[in-house]
Amino acid sequence: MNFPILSAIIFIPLIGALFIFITRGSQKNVEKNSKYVAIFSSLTNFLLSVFLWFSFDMTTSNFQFVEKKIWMEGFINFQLGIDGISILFILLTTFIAPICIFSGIQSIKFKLKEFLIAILVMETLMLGVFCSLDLVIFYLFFEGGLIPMFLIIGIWGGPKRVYSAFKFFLFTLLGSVLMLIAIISIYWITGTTDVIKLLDSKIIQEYQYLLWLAFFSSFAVKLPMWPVHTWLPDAHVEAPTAGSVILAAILLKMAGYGFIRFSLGLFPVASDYFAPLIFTLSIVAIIYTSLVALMQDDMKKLIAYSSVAHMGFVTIGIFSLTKQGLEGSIIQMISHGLISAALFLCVGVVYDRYHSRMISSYGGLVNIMPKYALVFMIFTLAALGLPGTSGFVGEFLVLVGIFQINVLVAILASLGVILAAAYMLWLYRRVIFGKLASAEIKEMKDLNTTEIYVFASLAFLILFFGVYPEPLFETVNISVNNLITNYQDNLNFHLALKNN
Amino acid sequence: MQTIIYILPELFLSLAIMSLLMVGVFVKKGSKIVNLFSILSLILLIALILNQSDTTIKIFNGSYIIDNLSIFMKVLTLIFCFFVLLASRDYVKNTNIDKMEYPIIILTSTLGMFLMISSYDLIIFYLGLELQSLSLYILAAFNREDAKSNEAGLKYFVLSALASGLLLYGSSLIYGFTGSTNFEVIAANLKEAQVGAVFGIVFIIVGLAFKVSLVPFHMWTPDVYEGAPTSVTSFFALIPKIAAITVFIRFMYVPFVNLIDQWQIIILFLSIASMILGAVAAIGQTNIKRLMAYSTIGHMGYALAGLAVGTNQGIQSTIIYLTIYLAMNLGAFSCIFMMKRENVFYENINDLSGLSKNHPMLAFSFLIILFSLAGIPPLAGFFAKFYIFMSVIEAEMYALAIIGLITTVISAFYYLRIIKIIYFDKSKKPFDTSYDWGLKSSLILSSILVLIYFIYPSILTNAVSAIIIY
Amino acid sequence: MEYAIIFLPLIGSIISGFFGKKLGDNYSQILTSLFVGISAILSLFIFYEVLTQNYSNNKSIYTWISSGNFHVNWSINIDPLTSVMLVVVSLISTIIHVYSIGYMSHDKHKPRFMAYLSLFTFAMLTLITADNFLQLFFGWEGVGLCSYLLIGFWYKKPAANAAAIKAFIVNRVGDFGFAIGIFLIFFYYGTVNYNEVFDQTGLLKEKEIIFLGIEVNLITLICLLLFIGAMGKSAQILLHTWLPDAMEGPTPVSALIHAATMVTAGVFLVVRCSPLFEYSEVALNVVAIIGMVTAFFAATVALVQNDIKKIVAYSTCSQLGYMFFAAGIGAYHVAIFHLFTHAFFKALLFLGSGCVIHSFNDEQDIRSMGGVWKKIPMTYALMLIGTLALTGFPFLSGYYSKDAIIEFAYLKGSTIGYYVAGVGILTALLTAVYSWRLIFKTFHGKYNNKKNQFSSIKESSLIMIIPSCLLAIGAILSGVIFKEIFIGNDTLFWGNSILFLNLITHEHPPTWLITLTPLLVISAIPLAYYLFIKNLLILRIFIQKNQFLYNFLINKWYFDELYNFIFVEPAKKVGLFFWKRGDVNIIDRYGPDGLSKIVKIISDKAVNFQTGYLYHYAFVMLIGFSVLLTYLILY
Amino acid sequence: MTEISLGHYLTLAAIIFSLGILGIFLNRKNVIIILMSIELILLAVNINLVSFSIYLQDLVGQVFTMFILTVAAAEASVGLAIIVIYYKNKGSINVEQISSLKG
Amino acid sequence: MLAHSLFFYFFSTITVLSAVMVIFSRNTVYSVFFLILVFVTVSVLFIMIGAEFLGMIMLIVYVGAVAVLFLFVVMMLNIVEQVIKRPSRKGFINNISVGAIVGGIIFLELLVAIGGWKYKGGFIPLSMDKNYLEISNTQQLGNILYTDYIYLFQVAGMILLVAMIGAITLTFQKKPNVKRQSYTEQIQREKSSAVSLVDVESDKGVKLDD
Repeated sequence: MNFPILSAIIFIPLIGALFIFITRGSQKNVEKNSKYVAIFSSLTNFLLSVFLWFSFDMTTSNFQFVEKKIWMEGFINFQLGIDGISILFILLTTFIAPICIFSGIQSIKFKLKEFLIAILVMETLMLGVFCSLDLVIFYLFFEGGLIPMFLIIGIWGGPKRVYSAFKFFLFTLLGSVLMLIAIISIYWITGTTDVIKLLDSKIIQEYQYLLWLAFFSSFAVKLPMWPVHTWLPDAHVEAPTAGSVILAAILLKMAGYGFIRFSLGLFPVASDYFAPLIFTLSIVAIIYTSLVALMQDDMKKLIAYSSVAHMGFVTIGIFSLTKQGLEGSIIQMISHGLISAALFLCVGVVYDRYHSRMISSYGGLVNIMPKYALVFMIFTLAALGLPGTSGFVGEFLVLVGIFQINVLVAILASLGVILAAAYMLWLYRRVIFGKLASAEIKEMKDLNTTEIYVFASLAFLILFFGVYPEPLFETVNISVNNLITNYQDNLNFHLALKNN
Repeated sequence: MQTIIYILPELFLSLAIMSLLMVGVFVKKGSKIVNLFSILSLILLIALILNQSDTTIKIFNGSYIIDNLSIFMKVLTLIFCFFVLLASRDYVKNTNIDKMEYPIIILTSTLGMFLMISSYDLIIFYLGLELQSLSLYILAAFNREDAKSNEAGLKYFVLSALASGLLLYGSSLIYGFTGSTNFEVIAANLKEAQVGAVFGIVFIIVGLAFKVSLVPFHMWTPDVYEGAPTSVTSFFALIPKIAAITVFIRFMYVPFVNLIDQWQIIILFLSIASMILGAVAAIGQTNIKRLMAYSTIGHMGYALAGLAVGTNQGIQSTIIYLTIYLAMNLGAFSCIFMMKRENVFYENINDLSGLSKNHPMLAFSFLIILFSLAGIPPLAGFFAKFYIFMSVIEAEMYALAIIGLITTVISAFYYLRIIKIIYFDKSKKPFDTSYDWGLKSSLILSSILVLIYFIYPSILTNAVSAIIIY
Repeated sequence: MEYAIIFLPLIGSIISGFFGKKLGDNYSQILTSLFVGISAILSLFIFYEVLTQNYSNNKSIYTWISSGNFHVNWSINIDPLTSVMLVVVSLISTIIHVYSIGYMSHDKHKPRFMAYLSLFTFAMLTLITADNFLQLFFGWEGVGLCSYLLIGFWYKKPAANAAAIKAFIVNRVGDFGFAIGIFLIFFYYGTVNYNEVFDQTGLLKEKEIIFLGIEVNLITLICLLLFIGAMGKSAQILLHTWLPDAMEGPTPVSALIHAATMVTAGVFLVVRCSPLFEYSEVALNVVAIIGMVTAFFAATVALVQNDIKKIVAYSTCSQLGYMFFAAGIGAYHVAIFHLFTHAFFKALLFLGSGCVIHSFNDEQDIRSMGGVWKKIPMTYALMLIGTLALTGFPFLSGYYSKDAIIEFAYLKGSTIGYYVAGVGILTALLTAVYSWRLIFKTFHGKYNNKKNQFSSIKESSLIMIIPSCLLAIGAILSGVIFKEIFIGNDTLFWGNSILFLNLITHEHPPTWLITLTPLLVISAIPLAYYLFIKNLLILRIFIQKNQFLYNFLINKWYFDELYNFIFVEPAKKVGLFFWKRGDVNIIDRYGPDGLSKIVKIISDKAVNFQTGYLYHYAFVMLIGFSVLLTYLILY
Repeated sequence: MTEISLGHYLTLAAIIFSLGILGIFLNRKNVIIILMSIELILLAVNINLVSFSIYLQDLVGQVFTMFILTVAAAEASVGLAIIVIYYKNKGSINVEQISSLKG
Repeated sequence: MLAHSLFFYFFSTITVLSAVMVIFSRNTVYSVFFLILVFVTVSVLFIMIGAEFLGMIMLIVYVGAVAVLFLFVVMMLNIVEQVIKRPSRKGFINNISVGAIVGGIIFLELLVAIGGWKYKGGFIPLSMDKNYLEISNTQQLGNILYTDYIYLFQVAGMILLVAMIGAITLTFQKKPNVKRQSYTEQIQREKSSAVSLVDVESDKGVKLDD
């Protein structure tokens, strides 16, 4: 079967966006048609990616469904392919995208058509990141995401949207331009940007450090790691719900994916060398941002800070370079994708109804919105890593992994878990419990059917992967094994080289 | 007779200029006809040039060269000249520069550029340059009722004359120290760095840098861009750059090729300074033409970075950069031409506010073009930068690459600011929507080009791969 | 069968939780109680099988996590220890389900309450049936969650919410240690499965590791870390602060979770890990000392509390201390025995106080009660039985288990053992005093309540009394019946589930010891009667003279204030500091905002250069030119 | 000293060139002076070219000079035309007043 | 030789001094006159070293056309003696100092460049060389200008054309108030367009008294 399924997955949303782009007619019709097209294309894509998962061969660590087209003649090919790690992210993306579209349809009041286009384009770009097997293509998709995201924050965002959008855009752009230099340097050092070839080639040790740092600068901003995380709270706060969801659920994961795929794969010596740096920054991030989250009075900001802390676990896991750590961080990313998406949707629900993100505006919501209180509770618990939710599996494995490498890091990171409980529960208490905060919020309606379905699907997945994460493990198992083996071989090779 | 065939395009152009001048003088209301025919003649010229063989030919005692580079650049000149004329028709019609001399002078400047592009000798280069510059002085000051336009013309004239003076002084030194004005002979005689010859090189680089508007010889650019009529500004921003860059390439890689160690550092300095200034100074601008001027300065800095590398790849990347830059700027100026309310043209950036509401398609095109100018993938502007940095990093000029990319980020700021005004701000009164078809088509064409360039980026690399100078 | 035991409560919980509204209050109450009841009957059956046939079973349901060599199953592991716990959990749970029907009859959210209770039962069952540390951890946090939910059940009460969060977070602190313990286990054993871990323990007992720069014995370290978890869950001193606050929840919850089952999970953990603890003298001593201190501390605090539930809660705390020091001296089976009996009588006490509270229309302060024993004889009787059992009145269940602990401690023969025994006796006396204080203040003396008419006090409904009676029976008889089975000298009941390296035989405890405790306990009754009913003046004078001591006790040794001062406030301050200073004032100010400001300044400067004057332009050109020229000359 | 060499002519050209540059710097009066300074620079170029041409016994330099003369004339006419229309609009060609475009 | 050097020094001194005066003279007209003087002396120098044609052309083009044009514009715009406002004297000093420094630096550097030149013996003006005297300088130039440099010659024509167009376009104005004759219009004029009969109503006219 030579059907280019990956290209199809990547470009279906784009085609959907094109359709929406060319729809004409009365405002009402256009919006209606756009909605249908967007929902249809994103759901098709989701089904297609599920199909992809089923036809995915979990017994090999090779890249599958590889597609190769000549693109820049002579040096860069348009190459796609996936392994066990990327497919999970593809699934996450295709799953989150329809949710964003639903959320957008619910809450976006103007320029809906453009919004849907932006989301679909975003989906294409994000999928491209996870599928591409060429550094330049990867960069293209990685950076391309800035455009729709900038617009999503800037057009449909809150009152301080301009500042946030600019901060987001320039911050991340600054981070990733260095990566571009590194990519080009890699091309000149090795003669290729083909990831498959690069994974086999051994880049000279001296180069690795700088290249690693360049990649790091990009991923660290995107992830985000302390101290370059400050764009995230702002961006999250101002973005519309769907934007926050995409941002938290997928955009941040691109960096984690990048760390796994490129930093580890291409620069093992440097990864080894810089792992303490990563650990330090991540630990600082976990404790620092958890404490900051504790003091927030803005719901979205709190969740944004918690994202930073959670992503700290991811980096720790990745650079622990143990099986558990790596798998844990992958699962942590997937689960954080679901959980943070859900939490932002939760905030979106009340924001749509009352137009305030301040915790103090709410209180006692359980009295009027019991269903909402229930789902919010589930996601809160998942966010604080309660066993039985997917959050726990990831976090715990990460800690298991890092414990084998560095006990202190593990202990400090575990402190973050305590703090997570503190800030999440406190948030929940202040928003949901207690007496009704004011008379105005009494009018707020409980979840409607669409929202219930969306939340139910998210909650189901979170709980399902919490008690039965085996499908995820099976998918990544071989790829992670292969990654670690390659890494060790590569490291040993360089060590031997040095000793001789 | 053989020679005449080779200079057929130039001959045709001169004849067209003269006959159109006749028509314009003697036929009543000839300006329409002149306009039409000058546009037509550009198309004919493209055909004539493409008809030329792609082997390198030198004529007039080796003082005039027709090779891949010149053909490519001439075609580029013509295409963009064509589109600029097309796009600015509406503007010209609605302002008081609608005279029959206007297209004719554009044609003469094109002729000057042809001479520059093909020049292989200092004298012919100088004459081409002056022919072009004279036309540009006139164009800049063309709206003679407008004091701003006059001021622009005056400033451009004075500074350009100064630059030509310096350039000439350099030429005289080169002539004296090598005994010839022919590029190849100069190259043969300039084997080692003599102080006088190096001075000559500096003088000439200064003159060229002025034309390309590189820092610190850029000072005229913002003022002239702002003051000149928008149609002229669009011409300024696009067409002379082609010839100037070509000449830059020629000078550096033919007569001065052996002294690369001497000039490389200068080019680097100019390039970096331009990148930085272009990025920084545009931030506070309120006039969009002025902003485009700074943007141009920055872009020329990047284009020059490829030149500094000293490889064929570098030259090719410069040419690719230039081409993409032209396409983007054509789009940008097309958008500026559309900022018209009741036949009055607006230039302030704030006039764009809320454009997305009233003119979604125009806003979208502008968006694409601005992001492309900022060099965000996957738009064409990114590829332009990508090629440049490919060659820069190949030469291991990491500092240049890093500065270049950081200035990209800074310059992204002001492009974003425009986008912010277009998309995030409250809408104002709508603009006129009765666009001229020429304007529309050039905008659509350029934005589509910019948008879908990523599908097959090899198309430009293939086109320029034949250009080998060095 | 095992599946049914564990999953029936879950199913009940889900049905009642999600469809409770449709189902109606009654049906969901009946359904959940029924399901838990079935599960209780099945547990009894299993207990019987274990008792008679040494039945044991280890069912692996499916793989939960498998990452490299980290492999964890969902499992149901049945062994004697589990079976005892199963009985305790499911039985008490059933009783309390039924009791709740009555107790919560005026509440609007009955299905939700029942769902929580069932969910808790499920979590507790997974905890005890785990065959590995991770599933244990799952249940561990699961019960923590349910505890959180149930404490905060009355979400409109700010105090309840605060208490719920406190409970969860303090438990998290304990779990933090627990989790690190699990990491250590996995790191050194390569597995988290009980059997595999315990099998290897003997081999690793001498292993010294460097942990955070300190050289420690591996087993000791693991045990201590696990014990931190146990401390959190079982409200031992330092991590006990949540338990009294947890009384903000409905009383059945206090009975079920904060007396009978969840809080004993810590004891269960220590006993379950006896194969580890046995190899670490240090860890055992720590357990014993902590238990001892907790027992004493909680008893002292209980002396002066006025909230009926808080007194019982501190009493629970104190009794848990007993269990721990039993475990700490190596008498695990005695610990479990005490756990077993304690479950009955403490649940009984709670239910009884629930009835009291109910009768007094939600009044909890014992100063506002008194003199009602005739009005509510059933409740009085129940409370009396509970108190007697608690204080260790001869031949009631507490007598057997508590005295056994003291005797074992004494017989241990070590210094720690003697200390522990001494403190145990002292604490027993204190226990008796505060328990009787409770009884006397509540039921005897004058009627002090201002809010309710004396005549309005009435007996609770049967649906509350009957379950309590069942517990009362348990409280009376469980000691006698199971004494021999659990802690008899030659009992074989425990099989492999508990490891004793050197079993303490308790052949011949000295007679003075056997008689001392009951005597003290009995003598405390008149003492308490005198002090709290007859002559209040003595105490008042005593309090006035020792104001400091009284305040110290009534403020619970100032633990809350201390923690607030050491942890909570600094955390908030540091958080605020990081946010306002760190993020806003440093990172943003010098990072993005600072850079943009610099760029803006440079931009203004660059624009200033563009003066518009022709000669300035020429200057710039010529200066630039001469700079280039000069550079080349010097170059 | 007595024998006049190429160097003398070149030095003369250099002096005139520098004076031209100085003129641009010093001038605060009107644009025409700047134009004249530029003419001085062109003159310096011409001197250079002619003397080189004589020295090298090569006519190209002189041809070049001729074209420069032509161009200078053309330039002067256009330049003065611009100055004239500017004057018409503004009533002044004082260099210190030509600064409506800036920033 | 001595004559040559004497003349050289004489004329070059005049050249430099007049160049200085061009810059420093307060009166623009004087500046133009000094410019003319510079041109004249330089053309003398050209003639001296054998470039007679260029020397003469110099006189004709520069003095005859360019300088006169300058003069013409100066007169026309009446900017002969403009009052020079010196708002910031400091700025002027700065200008002088910066100008002097930059000019000086450039001059010194040019001297370095010229000094770097390796002269092949003495500088022999063509006029002294017998072989070249057979054909006049003018003829030599003519020989190559119309053969080898024909293309450039044509281009130069084009430049002049552009200059002409430019100058005319920029400055030529149709003044609306000035009446111009158009023979064709006059001849083609017909009665219908020239004469019209108007019915004048009585008593509706303008009253002069008001």
